[in-house]
Amino acid sequence: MAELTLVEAVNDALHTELARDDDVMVLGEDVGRAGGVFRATAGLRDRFGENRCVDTPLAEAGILGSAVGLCMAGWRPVVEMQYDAFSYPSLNQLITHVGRYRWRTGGRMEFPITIRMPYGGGVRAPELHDDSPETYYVHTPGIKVAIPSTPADAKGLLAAAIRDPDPVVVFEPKLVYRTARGEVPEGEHVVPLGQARIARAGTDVTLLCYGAMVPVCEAAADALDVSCEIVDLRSLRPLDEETILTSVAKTGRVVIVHEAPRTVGFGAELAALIAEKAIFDLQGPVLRVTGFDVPYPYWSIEDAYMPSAERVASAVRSLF
Amino acid sequence: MAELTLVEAVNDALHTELARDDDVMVLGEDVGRAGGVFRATAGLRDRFGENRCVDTPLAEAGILGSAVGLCMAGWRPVVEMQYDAFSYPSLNQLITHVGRYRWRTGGRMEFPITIRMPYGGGVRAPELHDDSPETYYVHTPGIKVAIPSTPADAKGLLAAAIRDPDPVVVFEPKLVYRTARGEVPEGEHVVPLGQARIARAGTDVTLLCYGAMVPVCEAAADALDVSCEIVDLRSLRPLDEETILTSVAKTGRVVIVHEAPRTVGFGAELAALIAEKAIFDLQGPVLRVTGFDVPYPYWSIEDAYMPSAERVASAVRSLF
Amino acid sequence: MATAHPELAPGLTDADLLELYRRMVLLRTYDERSVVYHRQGRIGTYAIFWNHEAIQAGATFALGDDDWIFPSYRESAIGLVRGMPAETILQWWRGQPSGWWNPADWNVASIAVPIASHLPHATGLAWGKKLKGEDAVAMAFFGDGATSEGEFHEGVNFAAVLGAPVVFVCNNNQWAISTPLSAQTRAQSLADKASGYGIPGVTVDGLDVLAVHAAAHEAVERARSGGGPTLIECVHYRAAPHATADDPRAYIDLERVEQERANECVGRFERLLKDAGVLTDELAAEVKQACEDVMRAGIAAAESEPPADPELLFTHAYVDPPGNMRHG
Amino acid sequence: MATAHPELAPGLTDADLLELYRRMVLLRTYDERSVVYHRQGRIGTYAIFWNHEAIQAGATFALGDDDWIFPSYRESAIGLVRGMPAETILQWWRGQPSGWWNPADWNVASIAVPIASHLPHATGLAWGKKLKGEDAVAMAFFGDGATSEGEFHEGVNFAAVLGAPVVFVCNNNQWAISTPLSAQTRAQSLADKASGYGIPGVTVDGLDVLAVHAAAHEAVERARSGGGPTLIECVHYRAAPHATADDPRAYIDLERVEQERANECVGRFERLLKDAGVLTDELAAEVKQACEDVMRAGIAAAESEPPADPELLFTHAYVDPPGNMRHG
Ligand SMILES: Cc1ncc(C[n+]2csc(CCOP(=O)(O)OP(=O)(O)O)c2C)c(N)n1
Ligand SMILES: Cc1ncc(C[n+]2csc(CCOP(=O)(O)OP(=O)(O)O)c2C)c(N)n1
Ligand SMILES: [Mg+2]
Ligand SMILES: [Mg+2]
Repeated sequence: MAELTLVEAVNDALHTELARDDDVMVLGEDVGRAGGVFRATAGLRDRFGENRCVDTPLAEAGILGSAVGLCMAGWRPVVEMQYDAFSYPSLNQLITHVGRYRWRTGGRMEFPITIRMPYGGGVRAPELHDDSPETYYVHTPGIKVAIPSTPADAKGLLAAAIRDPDPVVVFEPKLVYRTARGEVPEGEHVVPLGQARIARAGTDVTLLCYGAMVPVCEAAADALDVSCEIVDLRSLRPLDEETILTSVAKTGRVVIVHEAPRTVGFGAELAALIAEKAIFDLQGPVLRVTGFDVPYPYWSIEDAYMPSAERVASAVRSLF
Repeated sequence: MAELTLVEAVNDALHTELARDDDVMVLGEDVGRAGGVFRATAGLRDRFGENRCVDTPLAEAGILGSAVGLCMAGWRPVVEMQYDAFSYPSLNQLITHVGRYRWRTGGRMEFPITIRMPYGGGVRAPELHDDSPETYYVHTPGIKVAIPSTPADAKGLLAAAIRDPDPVVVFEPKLVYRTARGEVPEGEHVVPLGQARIARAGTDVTLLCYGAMVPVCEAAADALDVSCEIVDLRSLRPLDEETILTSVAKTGRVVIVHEAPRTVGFGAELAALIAEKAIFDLQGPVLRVTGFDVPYPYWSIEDAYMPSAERVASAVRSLF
Repeated sequence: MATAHPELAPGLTDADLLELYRRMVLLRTYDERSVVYHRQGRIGTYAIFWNHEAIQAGATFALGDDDWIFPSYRESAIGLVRGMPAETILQWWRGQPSGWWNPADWNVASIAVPIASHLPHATGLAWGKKLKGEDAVAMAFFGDGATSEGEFHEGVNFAAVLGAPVVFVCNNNQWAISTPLSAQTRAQSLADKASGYGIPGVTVDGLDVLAVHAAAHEAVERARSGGGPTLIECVHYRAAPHATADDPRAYIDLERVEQERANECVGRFERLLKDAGVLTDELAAEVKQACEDVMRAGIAAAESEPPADPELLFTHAYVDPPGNMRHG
Repeated sequence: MATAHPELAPGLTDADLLELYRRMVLLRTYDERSVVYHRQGRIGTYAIFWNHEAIQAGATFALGDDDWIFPSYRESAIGLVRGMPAETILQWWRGQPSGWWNPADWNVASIAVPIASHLPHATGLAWGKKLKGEDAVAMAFFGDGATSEGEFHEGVNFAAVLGAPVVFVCNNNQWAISTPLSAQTRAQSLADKASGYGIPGVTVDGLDVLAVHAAAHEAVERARSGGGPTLIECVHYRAAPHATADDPRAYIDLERVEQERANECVGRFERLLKDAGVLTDELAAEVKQACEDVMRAGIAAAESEPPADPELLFTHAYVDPPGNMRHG
């Protein structure tokens, strides 16, 4: 075990998986010479060569589209999108091809693409470096989505994504890239997709969250005198319905937290799941604490946009 | 009043609004010389000239991006995306600019863009002519979304969209383009955004739906011996929460129906709304009948993908 | 291999010329029968490629079996040149499962419906094969309208930068449905776009199968020998509707269409081969007959398939599906 | 207007030359002070444009006040040439509301962060003005890396097809963060891309303000007279980090950077003007002093603004907001 930051754990996973499987390659903008604008791909080009850690032209559809072709040639491409909001030019490839191509071949070809990107707000950056685009991805059939909140999970989920035979998108919470530190298993470490993590056991209310909202929920729980069970989803598709429903059955109260805008944010899916399968367990309304349905603001007021421990805590209080 | 098909009503709205306001112009692929592949823009180029009904190059990001600039020059562009799935190349413009530009200018510039497109399945078409992409649009801050199910609403909602000062996306249910016929007011006709329509009043269960799923819900209601209240949302943003909650308060049972894939489809938002604001009105789980989280299939089996009256009816029965 | 008619096509034997002819006739027969099948309600909407046969047969004749073809809907039947059964392609247009072939079986990618979106795939495949030391070339087909799309630009530029062995074949039929070439570009020729990528670009007569083949042959050799991609523009004029659903009379130049039909590419090649003494009336009739048999057998095989199992909705979406996949 | 130094710049008077010089110094001062302010924690991450002043001042000097400028983050301070207060731009980098100006006040569009995404906007604006009979020209700035994006391609092609009066100014500093030009294109020059759109393309020395101006002047005249868009490539070599967060030592050629710094564009123009007797040491000192005063006043004004009201989250998102907008 080594103590690493979250972004160091991402780098560790990439080194480990490229060393383990010669078919794994990394491509994206500035991933090679610079080792990534967050250093997530540092050292890969020197160690594995410029053909397995490729600085591409500045064109996201070209990057993801080439990755589809690379799969046809037997590669397992790991694509970096430099930032959340800069992945949007690749959405046409994602929706029309990445999520559909295997189906199109009658299941006879595999497209084990991993798309990883830093996501989320609170980093005091210029416009469009703050989005939480998970809805665009998880709504797209054929795509799996994972979001770690700890260094160990950042390594394990990325390894699982790279080894997964289906396309997987891994959103890395850039807000805690360097502040989230923790023990990370050395060598191969895989956290299976579809298993939520009970970040904190509790009895009175269930807080459903992921990524950078996990520490926010923990801070809220610390400030509350009711017992909060914090479920870190880790994976949005496949979704660990059992862990969610078990917790809700126990507590009867739910607050869902995410940064993304509220309307059809992933919280809506969680609320719908509960409204369908746990309706008679509920002792109160299913509440959401989310980003607003407005453009992500300039950073002087971003703290008012981001769900805060205070907003989460007051939502919880309103349930009692 | 004239009896028109839904696509004729769209054409009527465009003729009426271009005649009413010299700043309104139409642009897109094949909207001019051919009058649109569904004839939605027929006659506009001859009547208003090639500068107000423009056949653009084949490039959706270019189309929507130019529309942003056209707004800056004082135009009210009405953009046609030829089909649902062919709008995806424009998503980067939609998310990074169309939804944000007014905010970016401190509210001092307006971007009254209308994006209209035929959407939805069941039309026995080759791949990628069948998508229901409303989630990608309604999740995007700054964007409004309307979806008519009748010819009169197709005209009235499109007119409202064109006159609206904010960007509005209008999804036209191509499955009923020519089969939905009805009385349409002549001349100016506006249906305000944000007002749902009670397609059928009832007492036992609320069916929430829009677009081509309204007739499916009507067929299901006909087949059922419980009294169904069918709410045709007409507009997803702004959303008529009051009509929805009033109906749910009355019936205590809800089935939500849409074609789009289930995960974070708009049904999730509706279920979340109810789970938050109507939880104590409910006598049963909130059910969704939707497309599946798989690629839209080849048409020989598309009927198994599309929500059917049978699937809706059995969902309703399961509530009693 | 020696050629008896070097004046026609250096490097091609009479057997090659006849095979090329056979492929054109096969494509032509597929297309003409498909329009009839559509009218009879035996296939769905269909994208007609009548008079595009010289481009499709000519360009692909320069490929080896290990090379990959990336078709658009306009080249839906291009698998025929690789021996793909007609029923497979007919089933695609009938919306039937067996129409969704395994690209690896034929080295023919799935039919790309979103315009220009398959160009980056061709680039990625060619680049990926090169990185693995395999010497496969990728050939991508697309139209004049496709050159306006961002993904055309990104796909070609990636190939150029990566030195990927790709041949980009632009079917410039001068129309994108109802939109004329003049509304797509102000360039003198679409081949002019090549210089913006630092790659060779050539323009050929899209109705001259030997000219198309010669250009493709040169491009394939260049790609294989590490020279990177080439853009080939094949110019003609769409002489048929865009698809069975389209009525071009509203926009197209009907006189020009008549001229094009009079000069259609299969008959043109047929006359050439007959004048050169390579093809006889008897042989031509045999070839035509054989192609019609292929189609008759193809539609029969297609129609004899059992209805698709709705379970197929779920079978192929994921290797390892999420638990809630069937929950709709 | 007569010019005293036609050998320097035909059509430019001494007053013009001095104003051009002043604008370069103002931009240079803005940039150098901003790096300091960043180090002092008084502004956020900042995209440095040191040695890009000749491009920004030279190209925009060819515009009239009714013409529009479409900047990328690299041209964040370009509003200065239109008289935009320094504090406005500083506030953008401080994430403060007053940094988000009204484009119509200055005919300067908002700073475009997504690469190349603003090119279609410039095209749409120029086209739209033309359709309304106004003769405004749009000038869009973007980098070498931007030319790889699909939206560059679509934006330029639309302008060409529509005959929109746009001048596309490519700041070819030969780096996209850490990615060298050789990884963006195989083209001989980025100006070569113009022929693919059927428009004129020219390459100029990006450190020669008069060369940039001359090319821009010709392009603006052409656009205004109905000649459509032009692509201008301004070549230099990035002599500063991409942004305050970037450490180029990992990838850049430091010797080359030294040469570039020695030949930096402001000093080069200053020497030229002094040799020609247009500029004196005293005047140069005055100009520099005035620019530093502008910055001192600018940062003071910025820092004296009250903290932003969180209510601004909601004020400008919609003209007519949905009822649930505040529900988070
Ligand atoms: C991204 C995208 N936009 C729009 C369409 C709808 N569409 C189908 S064919 C076509 C015209 C294509 O013209 P061209 O590229 O010249 O090819 P051709 O049909 O002439 O072979 C259009 C606009 C599409 N399939 N994909
Ligand atoms: C669509 C998009 N992708 C990625 C980025 C991240 N990014 C910011 S600047 C930059 C490099 C741009 O290089 P170039 O176009 O040469 O302009 P320069 O920075 O050199 O002025 C990148 C990749 C972005 N802003 N937008
Ligand atoms: Mg064409
Ligand atoms: Mg650059």
